[in-house]
Amino acid sequence: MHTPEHKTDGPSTMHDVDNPAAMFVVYLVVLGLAVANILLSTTPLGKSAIYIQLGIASVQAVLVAYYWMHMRRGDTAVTLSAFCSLFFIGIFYLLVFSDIWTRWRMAM
Amino acid sequence: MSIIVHDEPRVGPVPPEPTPPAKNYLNVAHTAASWLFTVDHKRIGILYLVSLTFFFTVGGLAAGLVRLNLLAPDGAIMTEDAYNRSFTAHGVVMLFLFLIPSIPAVFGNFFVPMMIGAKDLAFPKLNLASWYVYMVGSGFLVWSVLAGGVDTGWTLYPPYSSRYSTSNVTPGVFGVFITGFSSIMTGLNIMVTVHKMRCPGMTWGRLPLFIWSMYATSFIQLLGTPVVAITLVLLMVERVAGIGIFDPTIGGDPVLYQHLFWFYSHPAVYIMIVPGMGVISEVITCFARKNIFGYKAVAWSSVGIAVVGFMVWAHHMFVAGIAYYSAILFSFLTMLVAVPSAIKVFNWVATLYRGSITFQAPMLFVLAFLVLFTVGGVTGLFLATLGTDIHLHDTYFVVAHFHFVMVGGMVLAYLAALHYWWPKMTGRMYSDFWSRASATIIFVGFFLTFVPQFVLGYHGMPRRYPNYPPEFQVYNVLSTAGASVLGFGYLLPGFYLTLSLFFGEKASANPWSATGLEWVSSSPPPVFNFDRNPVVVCGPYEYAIGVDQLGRGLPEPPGPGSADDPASHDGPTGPAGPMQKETHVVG
Amino acid sequence: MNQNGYGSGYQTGSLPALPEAASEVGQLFEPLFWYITAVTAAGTLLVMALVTVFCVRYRRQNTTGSTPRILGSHRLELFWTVTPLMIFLTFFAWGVYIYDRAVQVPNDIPEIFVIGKQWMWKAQYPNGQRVIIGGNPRNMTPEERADIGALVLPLGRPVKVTFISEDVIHDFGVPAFRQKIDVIPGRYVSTWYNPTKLGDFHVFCDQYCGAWHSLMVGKIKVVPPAEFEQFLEGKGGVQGSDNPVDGSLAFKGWQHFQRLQCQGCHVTNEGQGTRRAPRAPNLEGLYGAEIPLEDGTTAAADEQYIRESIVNPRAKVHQGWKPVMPGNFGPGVNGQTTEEELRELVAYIKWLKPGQSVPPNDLFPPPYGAPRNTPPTPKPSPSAGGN
Amino acid sequence: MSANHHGVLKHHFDNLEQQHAAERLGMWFFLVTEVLFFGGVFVAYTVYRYWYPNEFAFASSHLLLWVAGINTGLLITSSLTMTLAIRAAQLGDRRALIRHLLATFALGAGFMGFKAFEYYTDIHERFVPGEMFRQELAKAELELHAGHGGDHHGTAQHWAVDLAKNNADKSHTDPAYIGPGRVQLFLCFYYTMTGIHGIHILVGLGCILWLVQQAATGKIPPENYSTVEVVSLYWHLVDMIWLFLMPLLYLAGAGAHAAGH
Repeated sequence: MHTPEHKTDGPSTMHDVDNPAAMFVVYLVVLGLAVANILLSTTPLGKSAIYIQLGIASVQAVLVAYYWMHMRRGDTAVTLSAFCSLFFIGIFYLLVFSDIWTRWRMAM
Repeated sequence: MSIIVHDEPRVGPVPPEPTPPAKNYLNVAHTAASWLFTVDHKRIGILYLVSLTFFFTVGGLAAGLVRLNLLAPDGAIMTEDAYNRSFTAHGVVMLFLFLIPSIPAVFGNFFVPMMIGAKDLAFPKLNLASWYVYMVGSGFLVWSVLAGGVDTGWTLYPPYSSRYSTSNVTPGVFGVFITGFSSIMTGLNIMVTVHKMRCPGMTWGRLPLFIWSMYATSFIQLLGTPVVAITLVLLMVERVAGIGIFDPTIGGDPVLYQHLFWFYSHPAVYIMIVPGMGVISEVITCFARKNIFGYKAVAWSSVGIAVVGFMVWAHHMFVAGIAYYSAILFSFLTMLVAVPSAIKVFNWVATLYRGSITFQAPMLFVLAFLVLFTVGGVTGLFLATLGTDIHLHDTYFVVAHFHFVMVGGMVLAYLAALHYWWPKMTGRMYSDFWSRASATIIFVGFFLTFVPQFVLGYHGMPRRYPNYPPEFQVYNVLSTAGASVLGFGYLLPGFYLTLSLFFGEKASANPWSATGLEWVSSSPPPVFNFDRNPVVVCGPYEYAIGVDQLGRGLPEPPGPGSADDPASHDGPTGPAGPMQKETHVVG
Repeated sequence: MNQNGYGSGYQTGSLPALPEAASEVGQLFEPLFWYITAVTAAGTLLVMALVTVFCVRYRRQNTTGSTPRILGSHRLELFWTVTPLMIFLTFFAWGVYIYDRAVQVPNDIPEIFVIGKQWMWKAQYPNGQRVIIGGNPRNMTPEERADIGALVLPLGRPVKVTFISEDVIHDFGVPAFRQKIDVIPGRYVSTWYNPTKLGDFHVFCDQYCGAWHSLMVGKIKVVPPAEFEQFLEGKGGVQGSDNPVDGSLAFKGWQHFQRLQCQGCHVTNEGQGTRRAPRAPNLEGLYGAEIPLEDGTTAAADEQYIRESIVNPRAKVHQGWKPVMPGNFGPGVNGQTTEEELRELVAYIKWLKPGQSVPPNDLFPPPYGAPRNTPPTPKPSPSAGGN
Repeated sequence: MSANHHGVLKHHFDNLEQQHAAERLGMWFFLVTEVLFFGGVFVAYTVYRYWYPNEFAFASSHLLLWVAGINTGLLITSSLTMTLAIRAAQLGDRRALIRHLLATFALGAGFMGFKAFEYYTDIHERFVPGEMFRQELAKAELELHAGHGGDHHGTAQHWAVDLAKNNADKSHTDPAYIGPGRVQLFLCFYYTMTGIHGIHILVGLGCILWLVQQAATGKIPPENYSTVEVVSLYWHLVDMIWLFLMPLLYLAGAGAHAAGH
């Protein structure tokens, strides 16, 4: 059981400061993925396109969260809260769709 | 079987009564501005207490109108339209302006920092902002009521609320939307505070159970409230624009609104009741002079309720046109969420075992809670079971069940908290006799009001009915008679608590001889809560050994302790002495 | 009679201790309800008893003030986690069984269609017959109020009921059948009933639907199957309405009666409200009566007589009336009716019961869907697309 | 201590580490609520998209994809400059901090500018649910009956003409029929989701301006860089939500359209 930390105060240490080159690489990757996403929509993928596009968006989101939002050096509580939001969104989707998928609908 | 546990805390001497500082949080300043612009969590708690008392009265008056009107089968005092507006006002005010903020905003604000040994909540300005946001939101609601009221019921189902109602739905919904942000702010503040502001030694395993329940509540507030916020935005868009995503004429599905709404509003009932459960754990241990039975079980059942509570919402929709398999799934999940509540009740009862119980007002409220909450809980099972819900749904059975949990449970827990912490908040003791009388009257009045409603519900009387078949009149009259007793019971604390402010005996720092950190500082507490930064050395409920969380001895507990009372000779820890105390982990 | 639409003459007086369960599902409901009641009551009483015993036995006056340091018990925790869960699961399983019976509609059973709207219930039978089964009487004209009937169901024969709403969400709840179902705009939902008891039963709208939600009540009338067949043939009275039921034979006959201007001569109510003297006999109570004829004999006014009097009106003229009726109302080369229509006309005349005060024609309630003289109440206009 | 000297440490915290951690965690918890806030409308969107894929693809293909593409680029770039602003704040480089913040602001404002243009175009084309939609569609149907508007084959043109053409020879039960009501349903989502997102951008822009003012008056010393970081967390989340709105709203129909709709 861990005790709340009470470190002495002081400014952040240098290893917490982002490396601009690394940030720029992340930027290029995220931007490239966005372009890929738009290009993808011009291909005749049909229904499966949306899954790939959302997959790409998720990769982008993970990159942004991990590097730019500093999840890589965040608290456990930060990681947990991120996972919690995803978990509950997942529950929300799953249980709403437990209704939608099995519901009998009239053609209107 | 019993075993000795070797990690017994060292017991210090009973600390002397801390000298009340010249300046406590109440008398440090007296101007209106010092209250309205305060960032002190204690003063904000008091602000909330005053606002909530006001809105509880408003909601109670609306309930009184509803019950009076039901005296006659055709409506005794008002038209159908006025009745619809009254019960909507009752529901909206009680739920959004009283029950949801109640314990978190008043006692959470006031006592979470004190119980974990912090000087304040993590974001004091945000805390003040939450009160203002609450007041702005309630302002919108009051506006909508004064301008003629809302007649949709608190559930605001479209398409009635979006297209058909001619009442002031938009300002009403906007008010609810805004108060949601207040709830999020309070929850966020409490969660961060519990994570980051605990004093040295206050590990998760030593947190008082009230903190655990506040943590679970805040968790629900953070995850649930935004969903209802977006739902209400979509509803307002639909109402204002005349077209929207729940509109069946363009292919929208009004049942989807119910999914979105109940995804918050079912967990919201846990926002209301879980803090109450935390209060019960605090009070029952103190007045039984016992360690809580099964600390981990009680703590984790709060978290379990918070998590599983998000998976059961569609049990409000069994007959609302959801899919067959979905209904079965939700019925099953609902059975799971009933279990943690049962665990809590059994643990509380087990805590009483071999205790040394006294019956001051907080304890009476807790005992009433135990009885009423149990009844409220088990009647929920009728509604979770598919076969019975298709009859009982939307009848007075639901009304009675809900009030047993929310009024019999939550409001009594709120009153227990108020009576338990009143000396700490105000520095004054209230009338022992009148407070016990009030607890008894409320208990009796409550039973009389709501038991007849179970019968009505079983016979099929629908909720929200100002007109009903004449054969239902007998039970309605009984219920209204009970409501008048209940209303009288609620008036009493208003009187004796107010009187205590002026004439009450001065409270000592620890009048109940309780173990929590909030009792370490004087009553009322100083501005920054503690004279010295506390360092916690043991768990929250060491009544058996007789030490508080700082490891110091406890003062004499109150009670029937006259000079003839053996307990008063033996001292709080009994003749055996703390060091020889057996520790039982039965089983 | 009270004004709230519950009518008089049924289920008045005091509430019975146990409400009657009048359908198959309703009878399934009762054992489960009492099972849950018994189990949960036992649990609640156990808790209450323990609290009471502990409060008395361990009160401060009885104890030293010293308490043992009991921290908990894993075995007990496990016990009171698993036991309730197992019990709850029996509720769940039994509940699913009944739910399954209640919502899975059997195949090949007759279907009744019910429309909910603010604030009334309208039913349509398989043969097209329509009836208002309840609603807000305060919001209706006296004639519309007289038109309120009941949803007539046959005893012991399952029927499927399909619902839709015209405006907001309603709920069709029948306490005696222990069933309710939300009635949703834009979507059909179905349930089924197998009534097991004769009698009149409440229908409540259980989903809040606006100002007169509490008056959106109705009546279900369970009748023997034979009577149900008669009802479907349009013989008035069974469904409880004073007027011919929309869609019934008699109702269609009434429409032909209007079309053929019969009421111009067969003035009902002795010309009341029209200030015209009748030129032909009053037809109320005609069916079944002995008609005195000009030649002094009498004729039994059965279906045959009525038909003959329409097709060939001068054959048997009522004593005291001039033979003014044209002969072209029946079927034939220049005839104005077909044989089917004639049958409906006969059904209407049969329906005109003695002593029944039928209001002048212009006060008859319009049938549902018929063009009205008064403009309908404005409603939010549906979108162009509509789907 | 220098920190207290600057008055950065608030009275109720023990030290700066605790204060920064609390601020960061507070913002993260707030972001959780934001995710759930948008989650609600995403769930609703998914339900309708599952039911009405054709209509959603049709409506989506009549939105301005190039505007959305430029806006995506602007937001991603603004996220980069925001990250660089944190770095500047940590290093105590006040000029760079203000520069990066202003760049972020400019990019965000550019986003809103394009957004405004897009709304203007949509409203100009009367691609708005409700009365406007009905009138425009009725007009297009009339024109189609009169024999106009059938000449531009192959390219997407005015939505109402496309819709009228598509439905001209189809019954309501035809799977290729595009229900106008459901197209409006998509538009409800389009306006609500982008509208709420736009409000979030505006709030973010306000926060950035506030940061600029704080930085200019020297209230953001390196010890207090977490103020910038907290705002950046919010800004990144708003960016991230756009990354999901983009495929859901703008790309849903593009593929279907190219596939020869």
